[in-house]
Amino acid sequence: MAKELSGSELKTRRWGMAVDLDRCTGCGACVAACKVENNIPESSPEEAQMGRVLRWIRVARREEPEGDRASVSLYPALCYHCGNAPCTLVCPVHATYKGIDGLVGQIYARCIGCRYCMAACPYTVKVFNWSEPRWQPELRAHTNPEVSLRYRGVVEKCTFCSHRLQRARDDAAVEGRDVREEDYQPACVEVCPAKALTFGDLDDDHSGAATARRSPRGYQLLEELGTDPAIVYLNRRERRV
Amino acid sequence: MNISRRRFLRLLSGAGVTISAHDWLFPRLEAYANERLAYGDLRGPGFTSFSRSVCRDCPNHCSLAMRKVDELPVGLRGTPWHPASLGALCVAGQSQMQALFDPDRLERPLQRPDAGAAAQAVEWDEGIQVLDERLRGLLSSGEGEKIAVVDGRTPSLGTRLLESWVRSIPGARYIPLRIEHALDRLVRQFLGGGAGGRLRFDLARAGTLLLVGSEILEHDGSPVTQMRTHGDRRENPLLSHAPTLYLGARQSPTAVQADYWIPCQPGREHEILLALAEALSKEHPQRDSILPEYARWISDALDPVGFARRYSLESVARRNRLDVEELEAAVRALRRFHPAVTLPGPGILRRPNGFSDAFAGLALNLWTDGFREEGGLSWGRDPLTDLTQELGLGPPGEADPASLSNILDPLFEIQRSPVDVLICVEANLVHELPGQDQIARALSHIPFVASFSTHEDETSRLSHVTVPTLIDLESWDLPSAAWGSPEASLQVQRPALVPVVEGRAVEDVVLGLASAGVAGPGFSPGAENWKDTVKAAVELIVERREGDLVDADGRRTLESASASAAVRSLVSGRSVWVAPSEPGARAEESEAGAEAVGGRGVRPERPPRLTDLAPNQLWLIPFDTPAVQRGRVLNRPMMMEISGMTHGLAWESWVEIHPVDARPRRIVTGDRVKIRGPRAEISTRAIVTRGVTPSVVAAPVGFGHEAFGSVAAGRGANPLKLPFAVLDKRTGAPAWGPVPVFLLKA
Amino acid sequence: MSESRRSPADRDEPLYRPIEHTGAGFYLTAALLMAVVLFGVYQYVNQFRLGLGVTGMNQPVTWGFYIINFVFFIGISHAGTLISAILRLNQAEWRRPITRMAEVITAIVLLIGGLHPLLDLGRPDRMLNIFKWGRLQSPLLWDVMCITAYFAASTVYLYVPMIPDIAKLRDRGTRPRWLYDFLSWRWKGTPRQRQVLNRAMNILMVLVIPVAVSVHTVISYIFAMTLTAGWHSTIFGPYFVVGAIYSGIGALLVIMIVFRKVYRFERYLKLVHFANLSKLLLVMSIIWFYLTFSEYLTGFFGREPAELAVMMFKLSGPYAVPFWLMVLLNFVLPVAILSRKRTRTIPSILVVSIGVVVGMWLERLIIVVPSLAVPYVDFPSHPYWPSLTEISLFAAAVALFWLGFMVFAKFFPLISIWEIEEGREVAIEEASSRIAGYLPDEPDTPVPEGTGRAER
Amino acid sequence: MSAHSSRPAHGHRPGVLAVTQRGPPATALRRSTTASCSLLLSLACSFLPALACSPTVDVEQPIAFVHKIHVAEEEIPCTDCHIGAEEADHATIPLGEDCADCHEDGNGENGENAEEARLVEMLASGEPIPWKRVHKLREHVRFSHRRHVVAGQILCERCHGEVAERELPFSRPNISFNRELGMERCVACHLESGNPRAGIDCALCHR
Repeated sequence: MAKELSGSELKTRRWGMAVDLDRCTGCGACVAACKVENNIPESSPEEAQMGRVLRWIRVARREEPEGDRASVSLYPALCYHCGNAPCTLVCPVHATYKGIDGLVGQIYARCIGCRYCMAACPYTVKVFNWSEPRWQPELRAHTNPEVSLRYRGVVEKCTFCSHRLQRARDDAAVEGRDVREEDYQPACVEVCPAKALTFGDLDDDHSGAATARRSPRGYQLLEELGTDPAIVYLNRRERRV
Repeated sequence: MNISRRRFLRLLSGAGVTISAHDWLFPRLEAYANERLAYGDLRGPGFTSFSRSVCRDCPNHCSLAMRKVDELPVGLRGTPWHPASLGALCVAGQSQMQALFDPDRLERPLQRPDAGAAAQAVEWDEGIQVLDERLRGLLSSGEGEKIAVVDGRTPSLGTRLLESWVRSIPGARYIPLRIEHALDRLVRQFLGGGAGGRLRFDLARAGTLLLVGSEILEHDGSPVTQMRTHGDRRENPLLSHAPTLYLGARQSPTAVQADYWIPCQPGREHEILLALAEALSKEHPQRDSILPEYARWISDALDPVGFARRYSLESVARRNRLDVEELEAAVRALRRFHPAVTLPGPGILRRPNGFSDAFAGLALNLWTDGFREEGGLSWGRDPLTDLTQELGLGPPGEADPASLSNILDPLFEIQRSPVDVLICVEANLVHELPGQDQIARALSHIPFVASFSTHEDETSRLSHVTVPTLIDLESWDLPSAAWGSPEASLQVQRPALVPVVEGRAVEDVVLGLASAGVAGPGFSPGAENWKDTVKAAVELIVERREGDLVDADGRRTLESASASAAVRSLVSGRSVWVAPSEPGARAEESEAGAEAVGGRGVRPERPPRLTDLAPNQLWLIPFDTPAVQRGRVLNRPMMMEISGMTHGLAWESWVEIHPVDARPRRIVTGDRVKIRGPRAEISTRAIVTRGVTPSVVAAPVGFGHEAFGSVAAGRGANPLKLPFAVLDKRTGAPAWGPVPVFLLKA
Repeated sequence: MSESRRSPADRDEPLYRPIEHTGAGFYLTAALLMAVVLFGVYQYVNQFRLGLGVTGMNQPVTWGFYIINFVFFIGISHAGTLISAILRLNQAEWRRPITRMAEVITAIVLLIGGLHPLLDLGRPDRMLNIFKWGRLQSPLLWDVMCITAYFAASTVYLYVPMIPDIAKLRDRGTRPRWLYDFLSWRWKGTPRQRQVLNRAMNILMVLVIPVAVSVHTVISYIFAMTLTAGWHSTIFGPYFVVGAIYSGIGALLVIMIVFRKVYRFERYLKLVHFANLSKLLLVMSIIWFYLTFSEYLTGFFGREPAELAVMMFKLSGPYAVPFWLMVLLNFVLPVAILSRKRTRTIPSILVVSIGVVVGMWLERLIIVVPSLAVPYVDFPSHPYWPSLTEISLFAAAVALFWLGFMVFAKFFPLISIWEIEEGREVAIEEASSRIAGYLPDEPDTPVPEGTGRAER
Repeated sequence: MSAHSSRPAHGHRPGVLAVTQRGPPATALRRSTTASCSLLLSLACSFLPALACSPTVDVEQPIAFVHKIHVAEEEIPCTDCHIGAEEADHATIPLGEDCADCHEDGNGENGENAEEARLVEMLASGEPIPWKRVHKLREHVRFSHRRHVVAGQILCERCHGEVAERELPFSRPNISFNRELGMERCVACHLESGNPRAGIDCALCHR
């Protein structure tokens, strides 16, 4: 049974991720895991051809020409849950907002579909439901009940599987303790075969993610924009994405 | 207020219309809303449970946990205690639910009066009856050699059952369709992780990894192991600075991860390798003894001076438009991080090109001697090996890797075809092998073809009877050991849910046939029912390996007394792995494996030269990607969407070409192009990238299904239409190596 | 015959003609435009039902025609109020036949432009969320406020100077009488009424200018407040305002020339009006070019990779054709044609101003799309092509504009009759005395105190 | 119309419609306004049902279950039957087997009555009892009973009112603040609860 906790006893955290690009092979397992966990329907071929694939995490490919060849890099790109999130600044209706523990949330029931946040996001990680998502009936019945099914006209994006955080918080509350780092992991991190993704509390100096952040190999994507993304990439090679 | 009669009536009718429209509209809208809420309605309290099964998309056999909320399956997760996957799942493995609920799955057997004719759904017994009659006829006339069975499934107790059933018929042939060949297996063994995330082969001492077109992260096999091993290698502090060199035509994910990419046009790997070897061997104490080795393969080597000149780093670099510095860096890396490991890729071996093959083996032998001496290569022990006999399935036949070519080669020469009945079990020969039209033609000349498949695919369209099969998540089996696992593990594949399609397992069909008398002497499986057979097998294993029982969770050794409880839990509860009693007992196999790599005893053939390419022609190199798996997973919409992700494509195939080739043809990214080979023409989208070398067209293998469900059919193009149907004689793997093609803008 | 009924002394009879006589041409044109509008409505209903999937927008290019047209139409709206307010404030006497048309353009186009963000919403049914849950931090909300304020101000600013004309129509007994009866506010033309009218106009004039400037500034803020390369620029506020006025003048000229021809206003809209306006157009063209140049030069000189990528996408990439066409239409053509008196004829002015309107639309296209199509990170880009829905809604918007203008012209005079009269009656004297005031004083006039001290 | 009167605040309110029907003074212009307004309103109505969260019509339960007997007289704790309340998101309606635990022999502790006889009959048939669901959450809401009951230690009565006194089966949602079951009420309670976990972050309650 829960003990009464005063506000100061609850630890605030900043959930974040380290992506080790030396380990990431671009296999796409994270993408599949995300689709299953977060009920992301497949686009129709016609929509896909127009570039309207719904995807909260993708494997991006960067090609830097070096004469006749290019140095290619592959990296997973997802919502960076910026500390200073440009998308939350411009939302006219508080549908995307800076929530607990540093997560940038997206509330579909509120969204009016103006797509301003998509235009404002320098990382191009938000996706829009251009049409009513088509679900094969059998698969729709087997979607994850913890995540809502979206509908046409709203913007969506990676939530760091915040429903898992909610579960972890509930469990912790029932046991009268704080959420531990191991209680909560997004689906992509859980599934990565190369263990390229590390998830944890960036404010906790001992967590894997925070350690990775301090690594000399570490850097943030578009650091210069000052968005303070919660995802840090690690790359020992000179080429960076 | 004064209201005139007219106005009152108007208002009244207006209100009436509004109200009735509303009353008409509202229930419909509420029904609509409720339908959307029905989701919530279906669910109970929200209790989560897991049931276990095994993914058999690849030989890795990752353990799965199907997550169910109120008994409704909602997703798959890996289980952290599987020795090879450690909780990870690959991209294809996670899409299994979509295969499960695919509306295009076959539910009843299909019968065709003639191969290629319209199919007609028949009752189960009727479909099997046809097969029964055919087999019985051949059996009674003693023409067992006219029966052949191609099995495309990964090894398991089920494949053993099928194998021993076939082998019990005198003369009948059982052919496992292992697209993976000996070298792939070696790669996997070599890199394959062991329990607890430790590498089974200590790559920390391997120094440089030289990959010659060996796309360890991409081609066939077990993505999870490959990815994870790669990750482990990177994590290893000793290894994190050991360079990986990739020699090949395309910047595949493997090449992306390698520290050096030496772009190399198809067919010229040998030059670069020879240059590297020449530079290295200058300092090698055994140079004199090495040279005769060269001499066996290269006539040039007889003239050491000419050889040295011809294969000096400078001249090779010039001929291949490379920087000498790059090659020198490679040599430095190889020398510094000695001993280096060379892994020749399937692309090299599959080509009828013994030369590079041989050299790759030579280089491997040269630089991995250290490991060989220490017995570094050893095989895990597969508990199923001894089991089959005790289960009454007879001794396991020696898997003859060449048998696929033995059977298919005559197929191509129709007149000599000895096969009357061909049974393809989850083996889509027509789609997965190069030279589709040749294979299709060969199949059409076989009097009776039966196929077992979840979908109506290209092969079943050419077969007389198609029998539906179950998906792994809804059937019983004992999959074979995880690849590369030192202590071969055993896990029970159980139905994670009630079968979605009312069907029968392949094994049940086989057992049914056998009990009706369609089997050779000596085939006497104890049970008539497949589920009972599996249970009996588990019972046996537990009995024999009581002391070795390891709990799946805690990896604790169980007390012998609890063995029966363990059995129960195996069948009804959670998976258990059995540790092998004698690890490394099959050392001789490792010798054989290394021998295969060395490639001795194979006649060298001329490599395709660049001069073989007519002006304007390009090399087509087909490649594998884990999200396509040669088309086996493309019936799942998710895979259709993820496969082309990095290029921004979905539901489509593509070819990668270099700007140098694209410019004169006025091709830009996204254009539709035609690729005309000597035997066929395909049309797909072009991606112009500097990630391939010039004069190369790289195409993913697996798209372009003509059947296989509505999701897969008609999407993209299959590059395997272009190469000839050639199999690598030694490995039995199809050779889909470079094909000279013309590229045109469509 | 109507001439005979009215007093022959009414010199401004041609200005009443369009209101009182409706030809077949009107109905035909209106029907045609109505058809286009209705097709647009049908397409919108389709979009409402099926979602924005019916448009051609895609993942990186999340804003397309609707936002382009939004910015474009709001830009056009600056034709009116701002120009007429500035001209009125300056007491430019040649403004008299122009102001009304300019103000009508504003009101109609603002209405149309203001609807465009709604077309663009994925969930138009939740549009009220903006008011219910609005966050003042979002530039989109500033926009909502500014546009509503501007719409209110410019409608009033259109209506107030129209009251005396409505009263004239009422007095002539033009039908529908109730309309003029209701709208004329019992205007009798008493000195008191005139005084109130003048004061109201003066207040509105001063008020409407900052509102108008704020509107387009805030629209530019929608873009400039994001970090997106090509948008994140301090110059965007003035750049948009200048562009807006520029396109507004262009649209005004087109309208003037067309309606001059159709309604035979040659006596009222003389070459001098066009010459003056086209000089203004020329000046705006040069200012526009100056700002464009500064914008692109700073972007180019800094060589910031993302900025440069967007710029190259415009200069030499897929958007090179619209870009250089824009430069041609917005700068080369106006300067070449309008800077010489010989070529400043009405047909050539028409060509130039149509060119400017098209060019300014292209400018909006070039601002909105390439920055989205070339994101910072590697994102597979898909070309943006508008779908039939978007094109037909654009056509519907343009048609609605013409239709609105025609319908307005059917009910109200397009040229301010009372202001013309006032011009005839008092302005010449007023202007000449004003001009006399500019001239140096005669030597015998005593020097006022203040000036003397200032000089010391 | 009356059937809809119980709809929550965000639902369609008949009153709103009535305003437009009253009709303003009859000018041609305003009449057309009326027409277009009602059209717009009926259009607007088409979105409202998507927000519907509960039946708007009284539903008839298969058995006239009396909470009073079970809760007040027999003193059975709520969570004995609504097992999900402490362990899961939904409180759940008990299964037939749970009823059968007490009613198996057709003789409840209070003696047999007609309703109980029907229950026993239904249980004997083996079919699940066709209870009609009256509580439906809107799709975008994540409401966990466990979170409120166990972690938040909120008593059932706080939201469900005096169930113990209830003699009729539930034909309508019985949330004590049902008529205004909207976000405002949730937020108000969260704000005054003083529990640091009961924040007003959107993602706490929105899926």
